[in-house]
Amino acid sequence: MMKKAIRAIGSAWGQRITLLVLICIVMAIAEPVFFKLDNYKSILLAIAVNGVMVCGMLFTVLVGGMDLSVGAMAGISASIAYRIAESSGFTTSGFLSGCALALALCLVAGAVSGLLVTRFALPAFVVTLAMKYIVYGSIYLVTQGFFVLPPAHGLSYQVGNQIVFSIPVGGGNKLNIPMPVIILIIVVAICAFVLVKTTYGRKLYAIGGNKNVANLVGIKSNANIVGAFMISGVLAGIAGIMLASMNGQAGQTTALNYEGNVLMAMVVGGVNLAGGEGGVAGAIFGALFVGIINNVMVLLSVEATIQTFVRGIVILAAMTLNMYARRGSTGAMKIKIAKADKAA
Amino acid sequence: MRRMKIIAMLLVLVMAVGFIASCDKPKETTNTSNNDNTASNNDNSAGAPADPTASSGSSGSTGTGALPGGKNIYEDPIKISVISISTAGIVNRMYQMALNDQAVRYPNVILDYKDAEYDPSKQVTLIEEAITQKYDCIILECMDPVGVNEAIDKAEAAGIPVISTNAAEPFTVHSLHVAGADYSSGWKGGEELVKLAGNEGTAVVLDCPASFKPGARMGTGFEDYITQNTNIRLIEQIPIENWDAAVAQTSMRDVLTKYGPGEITMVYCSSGDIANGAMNAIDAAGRADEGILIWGFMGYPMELEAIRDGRMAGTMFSDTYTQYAALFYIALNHIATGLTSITGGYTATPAIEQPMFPVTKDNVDDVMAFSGWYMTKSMNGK
Amino acid sequence: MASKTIRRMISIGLLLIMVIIFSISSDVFLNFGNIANLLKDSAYLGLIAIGMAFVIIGGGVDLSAGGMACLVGILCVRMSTMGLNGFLIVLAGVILGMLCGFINALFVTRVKLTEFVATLALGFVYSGLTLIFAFRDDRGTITSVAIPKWSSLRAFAGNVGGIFYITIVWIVVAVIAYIVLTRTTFGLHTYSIGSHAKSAQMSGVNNDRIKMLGYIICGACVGLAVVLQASLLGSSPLNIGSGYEFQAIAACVVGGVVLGGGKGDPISALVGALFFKTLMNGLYKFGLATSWEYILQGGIIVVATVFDAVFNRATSKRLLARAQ
Amino acid sequence: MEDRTDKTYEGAGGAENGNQNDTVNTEANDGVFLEAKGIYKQFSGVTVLEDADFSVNCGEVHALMGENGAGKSTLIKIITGVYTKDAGELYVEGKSVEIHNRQDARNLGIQVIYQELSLIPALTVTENIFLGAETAKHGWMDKKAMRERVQSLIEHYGFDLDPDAVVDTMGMAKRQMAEILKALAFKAKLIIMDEPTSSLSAAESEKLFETIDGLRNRGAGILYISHRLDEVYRLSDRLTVMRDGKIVGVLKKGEIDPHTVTTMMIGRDVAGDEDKGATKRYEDHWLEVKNLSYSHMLKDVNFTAYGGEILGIGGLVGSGRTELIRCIYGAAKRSGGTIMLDGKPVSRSIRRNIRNGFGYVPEDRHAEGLVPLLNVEKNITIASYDKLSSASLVNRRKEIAWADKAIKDYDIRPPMRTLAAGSLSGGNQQKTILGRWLSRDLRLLLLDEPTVGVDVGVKMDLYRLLREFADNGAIVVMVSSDLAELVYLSDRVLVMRDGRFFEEFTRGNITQESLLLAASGVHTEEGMSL
Repeated sequence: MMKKAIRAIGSAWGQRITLLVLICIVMAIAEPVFFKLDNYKSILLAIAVNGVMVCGMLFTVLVGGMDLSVGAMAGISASIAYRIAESSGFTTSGFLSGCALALALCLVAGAVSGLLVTRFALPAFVVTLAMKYIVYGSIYLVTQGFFVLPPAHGLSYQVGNQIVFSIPVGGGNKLNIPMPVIILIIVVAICAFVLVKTTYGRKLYAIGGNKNVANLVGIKSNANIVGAFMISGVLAGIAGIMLASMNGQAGQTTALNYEGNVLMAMVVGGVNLAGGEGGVAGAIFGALFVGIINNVMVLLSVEATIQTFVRGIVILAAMTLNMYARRGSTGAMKIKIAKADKAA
Repeated sequence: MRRMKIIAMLLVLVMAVGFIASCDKPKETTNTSNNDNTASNNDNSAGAPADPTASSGSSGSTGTGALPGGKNIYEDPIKISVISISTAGIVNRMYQMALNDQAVRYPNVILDYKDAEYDPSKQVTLIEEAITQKYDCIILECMDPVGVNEAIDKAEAAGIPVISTNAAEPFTVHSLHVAGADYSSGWKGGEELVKLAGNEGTAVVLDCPASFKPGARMGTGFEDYITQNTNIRLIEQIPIENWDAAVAQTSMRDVLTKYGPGEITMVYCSSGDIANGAMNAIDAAGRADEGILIWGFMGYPMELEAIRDGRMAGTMFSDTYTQYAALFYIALNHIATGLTSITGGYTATPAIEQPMFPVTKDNVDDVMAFSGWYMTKSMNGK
Repeated sequence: MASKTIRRMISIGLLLIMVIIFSISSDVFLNFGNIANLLKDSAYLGLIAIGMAFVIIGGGVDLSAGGMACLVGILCVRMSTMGLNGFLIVLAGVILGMLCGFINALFVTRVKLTEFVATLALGFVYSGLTLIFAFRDDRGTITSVAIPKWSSLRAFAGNVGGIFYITIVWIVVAVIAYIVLTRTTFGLHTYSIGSHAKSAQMSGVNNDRIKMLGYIICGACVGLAVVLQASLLGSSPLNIGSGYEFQAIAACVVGGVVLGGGKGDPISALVGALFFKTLMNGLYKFGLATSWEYILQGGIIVVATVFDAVFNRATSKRLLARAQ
Repeated sequence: MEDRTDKTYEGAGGAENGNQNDTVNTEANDGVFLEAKGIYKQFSGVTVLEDADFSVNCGEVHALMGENGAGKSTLIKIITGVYTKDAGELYVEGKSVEIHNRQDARNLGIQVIYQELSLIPALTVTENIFLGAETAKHGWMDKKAMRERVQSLIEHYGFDLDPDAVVDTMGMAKRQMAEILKALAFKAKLIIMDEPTSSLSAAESEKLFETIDGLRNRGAGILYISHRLDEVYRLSDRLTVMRDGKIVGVLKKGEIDPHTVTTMMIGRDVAGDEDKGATKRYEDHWLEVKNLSYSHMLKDVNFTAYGGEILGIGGLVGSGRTELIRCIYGAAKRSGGTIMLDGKPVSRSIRRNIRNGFGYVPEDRHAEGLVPLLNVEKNITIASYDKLSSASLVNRRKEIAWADKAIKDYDIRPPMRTLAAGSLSGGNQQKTILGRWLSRDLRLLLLDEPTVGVDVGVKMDLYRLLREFADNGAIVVMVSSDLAELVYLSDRVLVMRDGRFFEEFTRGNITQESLLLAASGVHTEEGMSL
């Protein structure tokens, strides 16, 4: 039984559950308020924007690339959407047309990154780093440094703050779920569906696993990779619009350098940065875990100056645990196969 | 083939030497001469700097001799370099508007806005850039009070007046420091909040990112006042990463989770964005009715409107729009008279205390009336 | 002519063209003070880029360089306030950098984390440590403290004939690094593990050891760079290094050090850093909006990488065709 | 700087003094350099090498021939220290030695040149040769000395190489020569070459043979592994033939002739060799290729393959067989000629070809066959989403059934759908790939070396599957270097030589000897020369 337990902990989800259990034990002792219902809602709301971007970048990482320009894409998308919405007096149709144009631009920018990566076989790290500079620079051309302050009504406000529905939770208080969490859930559902259920998802895993094999089984690898970058761009755009609505301001600083958090979530989520391995569930767990760390640090009022250090150490520990556990579990798996081979 | 490598190496060296040989020796004092004559730094550079909390309006000893005289500010071409920590934020947008509105009347004045991208080394580079291009004045939003000292000395020595504003005050003597009033705004904010909430209760501080603490001292000012003068308990001090409103909203939500109704009396926010995030969190948690007093900084249009709507208790208002407009003329005055800390024989940096006064529900309407920033409301450039 | 030399000729050529354009269009560009400042600014980024070049040529990447610089910077300024001798502090800075590099290498070679993941996480840890070691005033809030006037570390901010010490150190380190990479067995092994790690292993190269030395040298360069920059600034602001890891990688890439390993050398990293800073220096003369700085920076990176990809493919195809 | 090079190799050190008459100095020029007695090796129960007695003299080219899996590579790996022998003795220059790793072999003067070259692309020839054993003092390389050493070697052995050329700008022939030079640079007394001419043109091979003759005259021992009978005939002083892990015999120069060699190589009767009746040929389903050409590899290839028939394509490595298959499949862009299936032209896009019934089992399983991270199920269904999905929505139920059926039909072990394909054994990986294609209703199956690295038991299963598949009407075109396989399976065999079909054999008179001879360019009476 013991061996089975070790192998269970070794598996990816085994580790994640152990990490969560550890945190729950610590919090049960130190600050039980962690278990209050609206603390969960608060964490979900906190990772809404990061979660949408994580889903986007997951597509590019799966095909063996990466997208450092998600932060800048979110910024320019928010700026354009709200600029156009503002010129039409924040009418719903004005806001929607603004969003449409902004997301279209993100599609194009994503496609440009994808083409550069595939046509010249460039490392995605460098291409998207360059795109980050270019897109961030162009935000100023759109906004001239001004900020759009969406009014506290209309669709442009609801996207970031509207309580969609609230679940009565006994004792009179209600757990109200805001729009960003709904958008996150919808985006996660769609991405999970695309990656697990559709042929496009299968193709991405094949391309990430072994691009030659993908080509030989009739997959147009390069076209699909460009598609992945476009999806990453659009989802970054959606995240930007949502963030600007939540903040009540859209401009140069919207989602500045947000790609750092997205990378952290990917890494903690156990997504293989070389491609071909990792799912939406893992990536979202990564985002959730980073959100939980920040939440715990505030609840335990960890001293301001050591917060960055604690976050760094916890992530490093999670990665090291992941590596040793993975090595343990693949070893066990090999023994099982050898036995099965012999028996048959 | 080997020859090629050697030639390539030689070329690199020749190129480097070529630069030096080909340029003419600059006429005014090169930077070689003044790097050792340590300008008389005010003594508090080592150890904790005591902030000029109350030193209002005390200008250093004005030089007696006649000033060398500068340019004719109406005809001569004038270039002013405005170096800010980052040109991306709302506040910086407001300064540029204020300065541009004044510069309209002086077509011969060129305002050159430079972004230091939160990088202290880049601020030094930009100051040296201004010296090389012989700008007439530098308006500096200084990020690290120590890092820019040498560069400022060079600028002043080159006859370029350096006016530091809105952020940390560089320790070296320079032409003028328009007190960013961050420390005093935090201090006075504490006073006002105590007036509103009485002398007991709890306080939460949503402060600037940890690495900005040396430069942005509003949170420290508030904490100093509360701990030294009141028995209000300081229950939370949270750094808000990147001054981001969304991060402020998340941290405030976590604080609300931790402390039940009535356990939080006041929240001091180090910037308008952070105050905005805190308000959104309180509204979203449905606890707006608890009367948690939120105190902001700098008097953004958003803050003024929130105070008017009662979502916010108040803010320390310094009409930065008029302040920067005035700054434009101060700069022209320095250029016209050739006054710098050296020609003026200063031994300490004159500081203009920014008139700060609290804005609360009762005086918010007339403040809106005369606040340049709110009046123009041209946040969006209309 | 070896393609390496052609590639360097081209980047130096482009640099010269840019210098000529700027010197024609603005009379101030070529004056001695501006060039001295330009070389001073390039030196800080250039030194970090040289360290980064060692890691990239060995087939890796070091995302912790920024955090590492902040940490070593603040520790060195602390030492200066304790009155240590300037040379000792510079030496201590280099050693601290090597220590961080060694930790990076441990996680990459022993724990077998991928380079990207290990250095990313360690970068956060180092920036966190910076805040912990930051100066505190009597009430405990973080303040900025200068390197005392009497400290001999200040002497490193001087210059000789207008050229700052940091620039001289940069060019000397670049030349030494070039010689080390092209003349020593360690250098040859670094190129071999960057170009084809498996057959390097088969030829008896100890891959892990070379990778470890690469990270240690990168740490040393970062440590040296930040100590000299801190002495120039007169203090080590808490974000003295943040963001410099990406800028260093960009400088290497523009100079011709190809991500993936085996190509380029420290001189190309020097040229890359000089290229960026010269462009910025030139742009400042035109008073362009900051956004143009970003757009042009991104533009160069794309142009340089596309050029490298096409250039390398063309030369090998052309030579292969000739050999057929 | 690391100072690894204190123990410079006696060879490289010896090279230091660069004496002019740079003969490979060995004690007795004609004595035995290497002798192996009674070598025995088994892998998890399977005997791979059984009491092998083998010797190579100085100044001799000793050829080693045998089919794939005859134990050749195991013997070489034992000599070079990659494997350790289970029993038996190894003598070098008369002294009994133990070789545990590459370093020991190198110290004894034994060097290997593997088929996939071990040169570092970004380094120059000189750097590659001295990598790992640089002449250096305390880490500082003496580049000039190394370069001179390489230059003297080049002139000495008459290679046409530039010591400063970077390897990735050199052609295959030049890289081969550089690899040999690397062996020579360390005073190799015995150089083992594994299929050196596989990627060389005729002219380049000729240059290699001259070099080998030169080496032999200077007293070096050459162990030459090849399938090419003509080369062995031209070069070797002695030839050892191996079969099923045993040494079958050693032939002296005069005794080497095609017929005796092939019978020694093939001696064993292939299980179930009963004479199958003539297979039914479906005239209405045929693949026609007319004057196909592709860069310098294929010149004017013409053939027709019919449904129900397994068409074998023989020939040596590098004769253009793989390129032919890839052109048909669409994986390579042909430069000329037409390909028709049932009279209709075949498209150049892989996707459309798969849609109308093509399948391709590539030669290199790991690089082009399998996605190791994906599980067995996905590796099977990866090519069939046209059948398993509607409106790009995968029908999960159908997919699982499809995979389970394939696992059962093709007996993939362990039969775990969710197992990562990377952890399967070689044979089962091949079955997975085959399952990927056979589970579709294919009209044309292209195979390239289908049973390489597959254990014998699984091989028989694969043959049965292919036979069944062809019998119900599909065209099967199989490239193989396994002569027994070609004889056993194919209804017709076309032997390819230097990008063109050389000889055709039809069922009944396909024998392994004739195939081997044809592959080496010798016409036999069974075949019809093309």
